[in-house]
Amino acid sequence: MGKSGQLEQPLLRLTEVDASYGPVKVLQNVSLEVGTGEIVALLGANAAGKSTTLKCIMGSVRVSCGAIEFCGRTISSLSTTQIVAAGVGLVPEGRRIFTRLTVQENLRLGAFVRSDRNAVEQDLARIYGLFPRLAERRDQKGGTLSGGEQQMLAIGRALMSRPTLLCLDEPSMGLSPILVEAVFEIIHGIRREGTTILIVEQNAEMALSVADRAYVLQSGQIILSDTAANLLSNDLMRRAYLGV
Amino acid sequence: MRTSKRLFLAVSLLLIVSTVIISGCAGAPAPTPTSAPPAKPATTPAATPAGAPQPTKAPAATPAAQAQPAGTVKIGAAGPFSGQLSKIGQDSLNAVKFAVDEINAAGGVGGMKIEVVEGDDGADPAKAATVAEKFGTDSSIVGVIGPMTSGAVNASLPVYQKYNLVIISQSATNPNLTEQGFKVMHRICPRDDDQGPAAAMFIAQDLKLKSVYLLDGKDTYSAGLAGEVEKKLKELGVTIAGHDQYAPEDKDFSTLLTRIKSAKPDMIYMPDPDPSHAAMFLKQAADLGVKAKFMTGEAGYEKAEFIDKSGGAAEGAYLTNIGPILTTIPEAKDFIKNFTAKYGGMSVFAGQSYEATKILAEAIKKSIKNGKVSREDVLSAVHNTKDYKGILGAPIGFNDKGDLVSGTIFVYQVKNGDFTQLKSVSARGR
Amino acid sequence: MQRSEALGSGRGFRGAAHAGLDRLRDRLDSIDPRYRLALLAIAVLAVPFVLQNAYLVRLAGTIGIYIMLAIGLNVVVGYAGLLDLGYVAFYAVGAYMYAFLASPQYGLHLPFLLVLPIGALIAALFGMLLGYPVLRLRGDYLAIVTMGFGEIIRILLVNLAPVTGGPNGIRLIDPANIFGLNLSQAVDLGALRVDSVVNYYYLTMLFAAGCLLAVSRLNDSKIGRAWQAIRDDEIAAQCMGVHKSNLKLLAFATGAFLAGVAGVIFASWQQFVSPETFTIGELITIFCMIVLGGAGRLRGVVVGAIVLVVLPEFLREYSIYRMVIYGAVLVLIMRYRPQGLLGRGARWSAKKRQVTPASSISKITSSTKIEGPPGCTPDDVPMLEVDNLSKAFGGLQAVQGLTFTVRQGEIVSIIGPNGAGKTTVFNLISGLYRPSAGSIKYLGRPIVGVPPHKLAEMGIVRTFQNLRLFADMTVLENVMVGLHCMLKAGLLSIVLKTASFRRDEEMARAKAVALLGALGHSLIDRRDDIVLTLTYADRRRVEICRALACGPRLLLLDEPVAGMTSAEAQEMTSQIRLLRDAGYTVLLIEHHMNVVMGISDRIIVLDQGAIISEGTPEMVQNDERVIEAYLGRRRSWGKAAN
Amino acid sequence: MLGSACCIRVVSQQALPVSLDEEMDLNLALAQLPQQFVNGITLGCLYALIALGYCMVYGVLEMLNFAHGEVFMVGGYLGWAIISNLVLGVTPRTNAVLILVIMLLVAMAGAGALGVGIEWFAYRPLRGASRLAPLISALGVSIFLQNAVMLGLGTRSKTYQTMALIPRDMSVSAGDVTIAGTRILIIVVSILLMFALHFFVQRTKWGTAMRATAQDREEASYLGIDANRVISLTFLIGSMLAGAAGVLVGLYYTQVDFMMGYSAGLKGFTATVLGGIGNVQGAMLGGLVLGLVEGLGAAFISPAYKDIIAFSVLILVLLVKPSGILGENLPEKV
Repeated sequence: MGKSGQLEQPLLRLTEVDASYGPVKVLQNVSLEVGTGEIVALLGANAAGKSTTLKCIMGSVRVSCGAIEFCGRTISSLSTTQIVAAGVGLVPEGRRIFTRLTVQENLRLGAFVRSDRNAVEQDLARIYGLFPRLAERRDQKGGTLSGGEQQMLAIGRALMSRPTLLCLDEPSMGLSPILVEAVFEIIHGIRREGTTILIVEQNAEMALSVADRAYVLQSGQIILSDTAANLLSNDLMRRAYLGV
Repeated sequence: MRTSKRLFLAVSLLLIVSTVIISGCAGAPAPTPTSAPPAKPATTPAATPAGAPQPTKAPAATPAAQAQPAGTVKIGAAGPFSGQLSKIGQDSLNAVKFAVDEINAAGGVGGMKIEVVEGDDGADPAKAATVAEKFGTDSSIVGVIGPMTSGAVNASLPVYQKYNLVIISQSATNPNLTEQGFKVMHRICPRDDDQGPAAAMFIAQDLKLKSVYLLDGKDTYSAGLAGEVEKKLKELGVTIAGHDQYAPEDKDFSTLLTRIKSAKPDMIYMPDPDPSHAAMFLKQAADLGVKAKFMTGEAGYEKAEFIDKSGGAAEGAYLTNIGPILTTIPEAKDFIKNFTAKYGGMSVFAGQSYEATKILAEAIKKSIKNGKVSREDVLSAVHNTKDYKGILGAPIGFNDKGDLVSGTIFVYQVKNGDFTQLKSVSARGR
Repeated sequence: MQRSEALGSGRGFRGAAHAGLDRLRDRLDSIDPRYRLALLAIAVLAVPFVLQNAYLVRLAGTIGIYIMLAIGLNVVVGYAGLLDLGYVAFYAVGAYMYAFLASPQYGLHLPFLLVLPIGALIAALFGMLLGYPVLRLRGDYLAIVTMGFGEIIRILLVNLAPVTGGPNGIRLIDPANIFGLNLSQAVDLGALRVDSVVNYYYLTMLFAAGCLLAVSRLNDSKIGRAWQAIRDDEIAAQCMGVHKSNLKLLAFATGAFLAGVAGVIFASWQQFVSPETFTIGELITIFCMIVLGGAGRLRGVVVGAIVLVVLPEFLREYSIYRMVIYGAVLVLIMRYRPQGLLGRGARWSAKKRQVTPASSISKITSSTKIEGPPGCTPDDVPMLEVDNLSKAFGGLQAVQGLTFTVRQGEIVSIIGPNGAGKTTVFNLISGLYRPSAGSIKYLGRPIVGVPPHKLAEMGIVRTFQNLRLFADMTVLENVMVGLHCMLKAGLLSIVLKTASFRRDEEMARAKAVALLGALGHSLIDRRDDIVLTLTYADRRRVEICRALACGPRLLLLDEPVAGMTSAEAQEMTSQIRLLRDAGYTVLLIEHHMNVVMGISDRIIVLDQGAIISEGTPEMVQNDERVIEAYLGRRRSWGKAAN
Repeated sequence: MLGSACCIRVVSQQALPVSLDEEMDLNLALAQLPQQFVNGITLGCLYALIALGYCMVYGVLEMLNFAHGEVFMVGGYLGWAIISNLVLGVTPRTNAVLILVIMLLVAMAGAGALGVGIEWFAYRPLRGASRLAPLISALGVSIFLQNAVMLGLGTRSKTYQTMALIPRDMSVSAGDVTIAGTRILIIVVSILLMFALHFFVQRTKWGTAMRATAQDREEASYLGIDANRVISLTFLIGSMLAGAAGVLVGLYYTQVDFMMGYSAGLKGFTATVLGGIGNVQGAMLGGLVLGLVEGLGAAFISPAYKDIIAFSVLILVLLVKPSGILGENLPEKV
């Protein structure tokens, strides 16, 4: 895939998206694509606009101009509920599980938009199979879990909506190096099951190690986009983000 | 999403429509001429010699001759027209307006139409003083009905005095009010120390009861009256089984009643300014099986609110008032009929407000000189009211202090769902 | 989101109204403060002559009373962020104090000018009395308790009839008599006859102006900054040396004091007090004043007082519709202008509120050297000795049996997996938590139980993992909060704006600018911006500046490079090194292994609340247990950053 | 503080209503105990119903809905509209139980709609504004509703013909204790409603969504939970409970008036805080405790001081446990 190789029918496509908070512009002219079955990483410093991009995709921040298409359908005017129902799942930054709800309740909420009860029960069993630790603690309050377990729960919860596209916002944040590796293992596993993944990361090195392609955001604009392998050897990239 | 939006629209529409309807309903019964903006009379102080710097209109220097715009004269109505006490306030305001409409329909006073200026004080003394200042500076206002609460009168009296503006309060019963030497002060309601001792004497001497439980609602009216009753009862050797207080907004008397029940008094004396509140009390007393007799003050003198709302529990209750039963007085017949037809109910304060307005109008009539009315004249005319025969059934006159000349109190009992007069007691000059 | 637009109708008008109010606000802002003051003074003096109507002058006088009440409440609610719903009780205390001391009730007839300070001080005392027990409560809990207090006072006024006159109140109160001038009587000055209402108008305006001036000076001082800091972030404020409890009490007392002044004046004017005046309704009115005009700022409060005194008065003649309209207006104003009539919109636009005078930055160049910590310490004492430190939350053992030492001039890092107890250690050292067991010594002195603000004063200052800047304040103000302990000006000298106070402030500003210059070159230019508008990295820098302003010896940095790019992180790393070289001792929590391995003299590794390894970066990296629990076996760290 | 100091000098002047007379001693108070207990429970149930609305709204929006008391009042008036149409004089037109059910349903529906409407008009546009703005807006709504009802329906209270539905002799007596039929109705209906609410919040999908939204609105939205819907639902349920409480109060006190929301709201608010804001069980418990404190305080001290007693208990509880009886005492995350 070339540097700006247009995908035939990308699963997700952002075209020249702008977004702002009040008078402060946070995204300018952001275009990106995620193909079915890919892992795409969105890199950049804090406050570069990575999380805002995810929020635009999720419909919680409105784009002021530009379009977002998912499965060939424009979603930039849909509500978050509709977008989730359409098949986009998000694992938010800092995990943000519901600490006062039990593990099981957390997971069930993940399937909030679904009405196929039996399938939901099957998925629940599947998630517990994927994360046995969660099965052990299904009746505990989310707040009693350790950081790593909470991250598992957040991922499991997002999977409960059976997303076609799973967005992960800083999954490595605040985790020890050893846990970060475990999380990225899981991400690999999820992709193997056929879910497309968009991952936002500050830890560029780690993200590039799992991603197929990546985009680099700086001050709300995409300044680089390429395959992960190429970016790992890109000079600018190495200087600014890889700390080499 | 969409359905909820539609629901919101429907709800908001409902809200708006109901508001419109509500205001429409309320708009109908209030077609008084008040809605005209307060006409700025030509004689604002600016008309005084322009050269002399005059920070404000100096009240004493108010020119005696107050030219009125041809054909109208204004009176103020002050009282709690909003808030907790608006129940009695609005009733009185309606009665004032009702009286004025009647007068105007009959050609006004000496050819002049009367206009009512409303001054809502919400029973807050500070606001009452502001209202007084407002009425005072409007030189076309020559007399005021109200304020209704003793606190409001207390705070505003000095201001009214400053402007030499006569007031007739229809419900401020605190004895102090007329003891401070303010010439403008008049009232058309019994003083607590007329009504209280009379009630106490009736309890001790006629009913020969041994113990009484007193209740008051922490307001000037009921606290004052209950205090006077207590004083006299002690004097007469009656046991005070207890004296408790409740808040005017209390709905639940069960805790209080349980306490009363165990004290086993012969009678409960509870002069609540809101008769429906007293009715609620009686009903709960019946529910709890409290057997004591019950007595209240003149505010209970409203059949619909007191007797009817008690669901029969008021049967046998006693109350005191300054006049005989209104329904038995021929002069009051039309008033009662028309007023209740228009406003649906009538409290004792409505009758007193109506009477006060008529007295004030009469005084204005007497004071018209060359088409002009001065406050001094109205004040002295009101003050000199003697043997005025209105709807209250007793001739009204004011003594030097501004109190009613007659201190006679009538005692009633509720029998067969209506008030029956038992006797009259005079405690004055004890 | 776009819901307000969805409403559609009347948008043009609304837009125009908004723009008009904004313009009015900006125009008011643009007038030179001195002219503004002079214009205002003239206007206030002229009111009775212009109005020529005792009723309107009385209203104006009433506005004066409400201004005092509203700015007092604003100190508590707007500045200190304490939702005080019992405020009206202090008004009552002031009024009844005057009624007790200057009426036939007890036969006392003390002069007005004597009772005024007595009443105000007793009200302030009541303020502290209420404030003290509720210091621990927050937000709405505080609201209900204070509301209960207000109700209790009101009920006592009613119930204790023999003392307070009960529902009948107290009558025949003496009028204010100032140097032989009886204010309740009209004054004859030859051709000029001044009505008593005018006397009282000037009296209330005089005191309202005095209160405004005093409060605005308090607000522009270290006290105002500390209040705002507490409101924005109580914990961060404490860690910057702000004595939370004292300042909250001061806010309660100041508010109550003003209410007391208003009460005394009110009682002397009305010459009658009764409980009917001091209801929750009155409180609501005052409350609306401070929100309606534009919460938090004095000008808005004054506007709110004017609007809410005048608006119901306009409606008074339509009595039965009055309250309906009043209620609807409140809702509509809030709906269409939630920031208040003269308030500003979103925080984003709030910029350059007050510009730092050039004088205080003239001497500063962009790369001032970092100053060392104040004073000198004996070399042989360790900076920090932690012995057998444990902390449990309920059943959860967050930290157990920690023992370590930090020597002077070291950079020591604490690393470990999430939930290992790193931040808990910081919270214990900085006094936010009390340990369940163990001891902490700082320069040889035990510090367990010393409150955070005291520790900050002693030289233990920290930053926070999730950035706890005072979000509504400018960069410079944030740093100046750090200087809180250094400023010694007392309450009186602030209110009187003495020379020493002004010198103090000038010094503080210069020092803050110098710090900004030393740490981040771009920060000086942005010193008057609200911190929220800064980039993440800059905010981190401001937080460190603020910590340095406290004059620390031991700096606790909690993930100082989190959220920075590698380049920014490297810059920060070298700055931390410079700090160490300047003489600061640094204790660091960080996940960024390149940074940790690069600058640490020693590293402590925590896992599940216990130390599993301690030593130089090399030692730690090769410790099997660390690799097992934390680092993983991927590769080695640290070479790159060196 | 002031109280005790003042009492000393008062006693010498005149016997205060506060001080119990010699003969009306502890025994007398103890004799009242069972009845006061029943009184307290009834009151407590009503407080709890009102408190639940405050509590749920606070949980989700972290705002004090000062207009809640007025929703309760409107519920009372709606019940009156039904009962005055279905009861002629003292004879019910149809089955009494049916009338009671219709009253409750209509009042709950109307109050629920009103609550949702208020949120939509007066609070929703203010999300994201300062915390004080919705507070003022709520006060405005409260003032507006109170006075609009007064304008539309007059200042006089409206009478419930309760006796036609629940005759006075339908009461249970045991010794000195009398429990009127209306009281039994209040207790039964309240407990049923509270159980229903508990089931909804703890066991259903939307109830879980509500709890999730209360904790983290943004995160809940990423799971497809429409926060606006949840908030509307919260207002709907809370207001429905208040509407039911309005009818029960009307039935028990046989009168409703436009001011009744104010003190009921205050009590509900107090009960909420007492139990721990945002905690549903806490609100129920807070209501009961408050009712009992009032009942017993009136028995042992004085009805005149019952509010002071209630507030003092509240203050004491909060000083010991700053987040209410059942409130979570979370240490703030640093």
